[in-house]
Amino acid sequence: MTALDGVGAPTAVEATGVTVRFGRTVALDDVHISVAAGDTHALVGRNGAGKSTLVSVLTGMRAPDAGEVRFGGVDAPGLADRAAWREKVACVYQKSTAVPELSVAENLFLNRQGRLISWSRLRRQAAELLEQYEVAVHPEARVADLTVEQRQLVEIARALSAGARFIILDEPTAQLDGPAIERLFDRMRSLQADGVTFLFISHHLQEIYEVCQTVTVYRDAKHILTAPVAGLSKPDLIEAMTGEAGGLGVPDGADRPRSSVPVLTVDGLSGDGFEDLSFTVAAGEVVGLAGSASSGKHELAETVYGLRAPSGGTVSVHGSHVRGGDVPAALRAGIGCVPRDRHHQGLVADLSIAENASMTVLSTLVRKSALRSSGRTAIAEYDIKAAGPDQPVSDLSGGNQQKVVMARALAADPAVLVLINPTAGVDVKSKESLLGVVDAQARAGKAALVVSDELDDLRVCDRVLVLFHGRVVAEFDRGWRDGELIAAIEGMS
Amino acid sequence: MTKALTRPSAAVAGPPKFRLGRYQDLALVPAIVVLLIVGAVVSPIFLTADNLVAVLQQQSELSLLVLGQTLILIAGKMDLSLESTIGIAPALAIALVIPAASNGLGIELPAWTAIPVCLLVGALIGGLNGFLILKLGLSGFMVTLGMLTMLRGLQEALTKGQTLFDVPESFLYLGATTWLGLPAAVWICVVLFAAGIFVLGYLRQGRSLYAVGGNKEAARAAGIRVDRVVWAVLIIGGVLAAIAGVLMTGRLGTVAVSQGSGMIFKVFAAAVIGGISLQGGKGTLFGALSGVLMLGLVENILRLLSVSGFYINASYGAVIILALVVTRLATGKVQE
Amino acid sequence: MTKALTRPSAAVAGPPKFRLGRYQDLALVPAIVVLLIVGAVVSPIFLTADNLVAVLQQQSELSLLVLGQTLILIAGKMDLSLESTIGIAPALAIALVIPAASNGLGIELPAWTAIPVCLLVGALIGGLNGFLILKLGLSGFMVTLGMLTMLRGLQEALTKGQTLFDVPESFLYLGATTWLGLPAAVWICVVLFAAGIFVLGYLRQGRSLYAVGGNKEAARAAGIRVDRVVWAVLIIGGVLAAIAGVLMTGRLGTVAVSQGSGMIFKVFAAAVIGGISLQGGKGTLFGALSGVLMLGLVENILRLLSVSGFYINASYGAVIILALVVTRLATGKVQE
Amino acid sequence: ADSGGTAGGVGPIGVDYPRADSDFWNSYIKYTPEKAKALGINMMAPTNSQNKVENLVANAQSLQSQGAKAIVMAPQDTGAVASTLDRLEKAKIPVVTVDTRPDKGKVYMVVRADNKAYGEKACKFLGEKLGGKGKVVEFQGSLSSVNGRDRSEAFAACMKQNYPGITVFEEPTDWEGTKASAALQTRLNQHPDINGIYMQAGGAFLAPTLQVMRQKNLLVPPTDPKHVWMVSNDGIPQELEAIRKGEIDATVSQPADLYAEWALFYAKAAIEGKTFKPGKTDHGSEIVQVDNGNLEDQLPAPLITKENVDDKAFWGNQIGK
Ligand SMILES: Nc1ncnc2c1ncn2[C@@H]1O[C@H](COP(=O)(O)OP(=O)(O)OP(=O)(O)O)[C@@H](O)[C@H]1O
Ligand SMILES: Nc1ncnc2c1ncn2[C@@H]1O[C@H](COP(=O)(O)OP(=O)(O)OP(=O)(O)O)[C@@H](O)[C@H]1O
Ligand SMILES: O[C@H]1[C@H](O)[C@H](O)OC[C@H]1O
Ligand SMILES: [Mg+2]
Ligand SMILES: [Mg+2]
Repeated sequence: MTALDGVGAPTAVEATGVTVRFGRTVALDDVHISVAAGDTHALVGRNGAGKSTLVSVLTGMRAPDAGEVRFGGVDAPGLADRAAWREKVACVYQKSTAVPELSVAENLFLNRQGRLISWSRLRRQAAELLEQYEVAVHPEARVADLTVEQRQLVEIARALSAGARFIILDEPTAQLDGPAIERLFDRMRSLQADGVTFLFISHHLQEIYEVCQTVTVYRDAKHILTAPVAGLSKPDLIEAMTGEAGGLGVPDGADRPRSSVPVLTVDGLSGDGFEDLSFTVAAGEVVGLAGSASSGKHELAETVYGLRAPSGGTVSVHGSHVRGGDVPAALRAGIGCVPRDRHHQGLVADLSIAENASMTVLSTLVRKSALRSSGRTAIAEYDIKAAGPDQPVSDLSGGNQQKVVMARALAADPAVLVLINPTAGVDVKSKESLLGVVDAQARAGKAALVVSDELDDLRVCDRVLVLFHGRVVAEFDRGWRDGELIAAIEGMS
Repeated sequence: MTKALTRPSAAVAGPPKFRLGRYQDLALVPAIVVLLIVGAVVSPIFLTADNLVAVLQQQSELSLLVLGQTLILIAGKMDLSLESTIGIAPALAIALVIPAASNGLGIELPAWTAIPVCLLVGALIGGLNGFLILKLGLSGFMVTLGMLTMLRGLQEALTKGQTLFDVPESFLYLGATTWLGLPAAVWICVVLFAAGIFVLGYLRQGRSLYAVGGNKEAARAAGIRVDRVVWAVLIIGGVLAAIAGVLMTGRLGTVAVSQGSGMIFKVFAAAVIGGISLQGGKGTLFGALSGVLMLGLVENILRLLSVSGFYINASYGAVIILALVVTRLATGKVQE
Repeated sequence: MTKALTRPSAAVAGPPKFRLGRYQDLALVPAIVVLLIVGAVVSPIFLTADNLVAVLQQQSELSLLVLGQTLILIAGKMDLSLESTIGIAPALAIALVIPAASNGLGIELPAWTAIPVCLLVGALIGGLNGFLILKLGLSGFMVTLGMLTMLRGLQEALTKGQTLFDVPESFLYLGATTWLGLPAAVWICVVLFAAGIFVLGYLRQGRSLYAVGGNKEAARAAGIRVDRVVWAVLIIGGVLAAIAGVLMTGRLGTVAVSQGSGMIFKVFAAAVIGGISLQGGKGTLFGALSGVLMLGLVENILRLLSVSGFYINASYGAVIILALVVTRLATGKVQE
Repeated sequence: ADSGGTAGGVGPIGVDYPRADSDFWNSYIKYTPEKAKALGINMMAPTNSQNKVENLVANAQSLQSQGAKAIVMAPQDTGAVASTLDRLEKAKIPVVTVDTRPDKGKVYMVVRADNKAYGEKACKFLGEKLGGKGKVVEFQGSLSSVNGRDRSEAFAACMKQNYPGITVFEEPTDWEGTKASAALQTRLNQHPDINGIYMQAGGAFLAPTLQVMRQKNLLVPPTDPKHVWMVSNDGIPQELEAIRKGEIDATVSQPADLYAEWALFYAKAAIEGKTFKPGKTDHGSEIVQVDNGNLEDQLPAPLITKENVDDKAFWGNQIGK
């Protein structure tokens, strides 16, 4: 690798004295960053630390209240000159910047289709690009019809192919499964070999060690440190992020008491992309569902919660049958859910944290003070960084939004939890506490079904069911090794 | 739940509470104050009780349409046909009651049925809109635009273009009586708006409108029966338009074929000026009500000024834009 | 993790079921075919060239407004004031040309300036709307609603409510001539629509409207100057409305104070029936054009049927709703 | 408050104009202050209800609260003013209506021409010229206005009774020129042998009609067998001009000047406490008692043809051009 260790190397981008405020919230407080040309530079920090805000400043989407940005020593272009920015930097934003109604092909070449568009050429180029990045979507598919993962892959392909020499990736891996992440890293390495510079943001710290040479840590809107990755241990990195000493351990709940009372019973259930599945989850048990994107795991979880109607079979909670395809019935039966896409199904962006968090449990008469205090409880309990319970969730950082979705799922104190990628975009510390919540729920006699691509999420599970093309192909008890699980997921067991 | 948090996240500055809701509610207050001052300067009778009460009464029917439309807009739909409902609902109800000789249908239902039938017609229209939109999956804008034309046409067909005069006592009573010095119509609006503000602010069903209008899928995933909410809101809108129809019929003493025609633009204007988003999920009834009030004051002032017919539209349009600018400057918020 | 794992994560977004663009373009074809059959059954002259050409000519002005509005809607805005521009632009241009004795302003510019001035007025109105919306941050719906009223009012003030009869030759020529057997107005629409379809389909600038209307932030991130696009589209809308004004003035031989009044509803109806979303970012000009055609055929058939004045609105509304149902059934797509 | 009130004299009298967007009414608006001055009336700044009954109601309320002693109005929606008239009657403010007769409620005097007579005059003119045979297109006004209905009904009744050989195509237009234009175009395609047109309002239909006829090459002199006989209504200067040029054949002159003059005359008389009875008047008209007990002064509305078009007495020959 061409890692130039900072000193003396030319900088691809440099920002100094950057301050950004949103009303009373200070998102960035006189921070700086300097990314050496050819480097892959990690930016890490807890949810709400200001990472995405810095990204918006570095890509010219937002003018900082103070501070300046230089590319290769030259002042950044004026905000209005979008074309000039695009030449300097390409970016995968944390929040989707695809145009939902347009085709994948057009999104890939948005505003660079050429003067007079030849659609057949565009389609061909798009197909090539998708193939090159091994993104299995049709170039003419409408982006609105893609899954979160597919859309993320399209946006990554777009940014990597834009031809810019500096690329920012803001949590590109939060919604991707292992193989897709690996392909992304391969691609990044080969671009880096060609001299492309990256700024990479992720809450999966092992990824930082895998692809980055330098790391910058922000905490509470301030710059904490910049150092070569090689010289920084993981506990030190976590300490820099959290300000507290001590490593982190994701709770694995191995000491959870077992029970044999079934709470959730899935019997012969068939639906979109899966067929004739039967299993039970006992009180105090956490069951993981793993599988590739096409395995039907998401569809299964969504069917259990009533977001999709089953084509056959039943779901019961505590022995009583739950009407299929009916969310209110599922809620009444005591099922709570973190849906797959927080923007699409998880949150009403313009409503407050309090309102979103208690949406599933509103009493007939809503008292503002009670609403607010339950909002405050959610903020405290899930470690949400916000100005207060009345803040609209659209103002929150991505990870904090995800925590609100978790709060909403658990608000009704459900007997069964259906959690789809529950920790997507959540920082290490918060992930620990969210998984701790899952563990605590199980200890309190609840049953949980965790659908995730993240091994950490699956580690709290007592059992992991692996789906392949809609059927259970393997089941692992606690203590599985990564390799064997991944092999099963890929259908190679 | 356990696992107590890690340390309250700092850096979030300042005292809490950024009450966007409340804040926006008051957005029109500066513009209204300006109008009150202008009015007082323009004409000595402007600030008299009589004049202000007349403004309120004249705006009462519009305000009910705005109330209905606001609920519908918050839930993410729109209903253009309200401006026809305000005509056809009382027309049909009255035609069922009065003798054929007075242009009735010759069915001669007992007179007391007039108001209930009128409200029922409103509810049915709302229900039909709901059916076409939700069950058949037709475009809400187009359905209610088609309905707007069709209902107006039905009224023409029903009455053969004649105005209905023989208006039942119950309508006339509501249109003319005053209770405690205020016209009954004003009281009715006050009560309905108060109820609306309560429901939207404090009842689960009311809050769910915001969720449905803000993000339908998220509302569904939170267990809200989205279709049922939309349907309910369309029916309520229809009933409110029918009530407005009763009041207007009572106030004018007749049902003209064109009753309400052209009102829908004003309805949208009042709602949007009052901070209701056409995108759904946003706004309050208090805001909408101030929108209605603002339009009423503007019209009243222009009337007292006796602006010549040739300049009245130009002034009205200019004042609306000016009011937007004032609101914009006062709140500092870019409008949607 | 190993290289071995890299297998395309299948599950892919289906087969190329796609081509939404094209698909939706044809959504109205079944409804239009039904109308053509009904028309042919209803009247022997329906399918004659004369009649169909008349339909086209009568729809020409509407179609230009729809063209403008469609571009604006795709870019995520709306402009209600187009229906006033179609009146004030020619009125002002003509008033500048004709002598005071014919209700002119007495400035008497040379006659050839009439058309250029008319288009300039349209552009200025679009530009002014853009200024208020983009620079002052006012609500687009409200600004153009205010403008709608204000411009109509200005026209009344300008002409003191008189119809302008003394229309310059250039207007009359365009309103009455035929080229190669088709009215000039129809040719102008054909050319402008063809240009529009080309720009929207094959030029980067045209495609950027979809990006701006579909996701403003994404468009900005992709380097599109969002404000400039919106401004351009508002100005183009104004100019198209002014051209429509020229054609209408030529066809009717006068500018009535109410020229265009009430058209905006039809403009929206045609666009929305034609698959343009009020939410922005969706739809094609071909679709919008079929919407215009459909409305024209419906009107023509009702006219050939000699539906009585009392029933015409009811039939019109009912037919529109019916057409929506037919479209819905034919395409199987839930409408927005 | 700058717009055309006249101070001093009898009054104050409030005037509400019905609309500012038609040539006929704009002539009326022009005449009103002139006539008020001539009659020595203190006229308040006039209001304009822009074709909307809600506005009329609010305007009346506002004129009342500003102290009007009598009010002149022209309710285009003749039904919906009923409760307003009641209120004004209770407040002892006499009302004169112009152009339209309220369907219900008490007024001091209705100043109007007989709109049924317009329809009849047009019918007889066309009937004679066509020799009782042929096809006639009729542009109906808005059927929700009494004028539109009266003209339509009278025309239909007269045609049915006197000229059963003539087919009439009734085209609803809502007083809109575009609708008339489209209807005529379609109808001429369908029946190229149409030989008569009745426009219920020249102010709205004249130019669009001529434009279609020109396009179809149908503007030919009466001697040509292709000639289409056209009769209009209103008597605005452009109609008179068209008659002179031979483009149309006749129009009924609806007396905008007399409407203004006599409406104000009666309003003044009301304040002065005068009373009137049915019978012939001294100004060539007749006061009749109509259905609802009100008095109506039916002013003469002469038919103008090529023969008398230059008569200076027609208001259309007096104002501008
Ligand atoms: N539009 C906005 N309005 C108000 N506050 C905002 C807005 N955008 C961001 N913030 C606040 O700024 C702070 C920094 O947010 P930012 O999105 O940069 O965090 P982040 O480091 O990217 O977090 P995450 O890891 O969760 O993505 C947060 O407190 C957030 O609530
Ligand atoms: N991927 C796409 N996304 C959006 N619209 C598309 C797409 N592909 C085609 N279209 C639309 O379909 C129309 C015709 O497409 P087609 O593929 O036939 O292009 P073409 O005219 O053959 O171009 P060329 O042959 O030069 O590539 C275009 O107007 C375009 O708007
Ligand atoms: O009432 C009508 C009036 O008499 C004149 O004919 O213009 C059209 C209508 O306003
Ligand atoms: Mg972020
Ligand atoms: Mg091709």
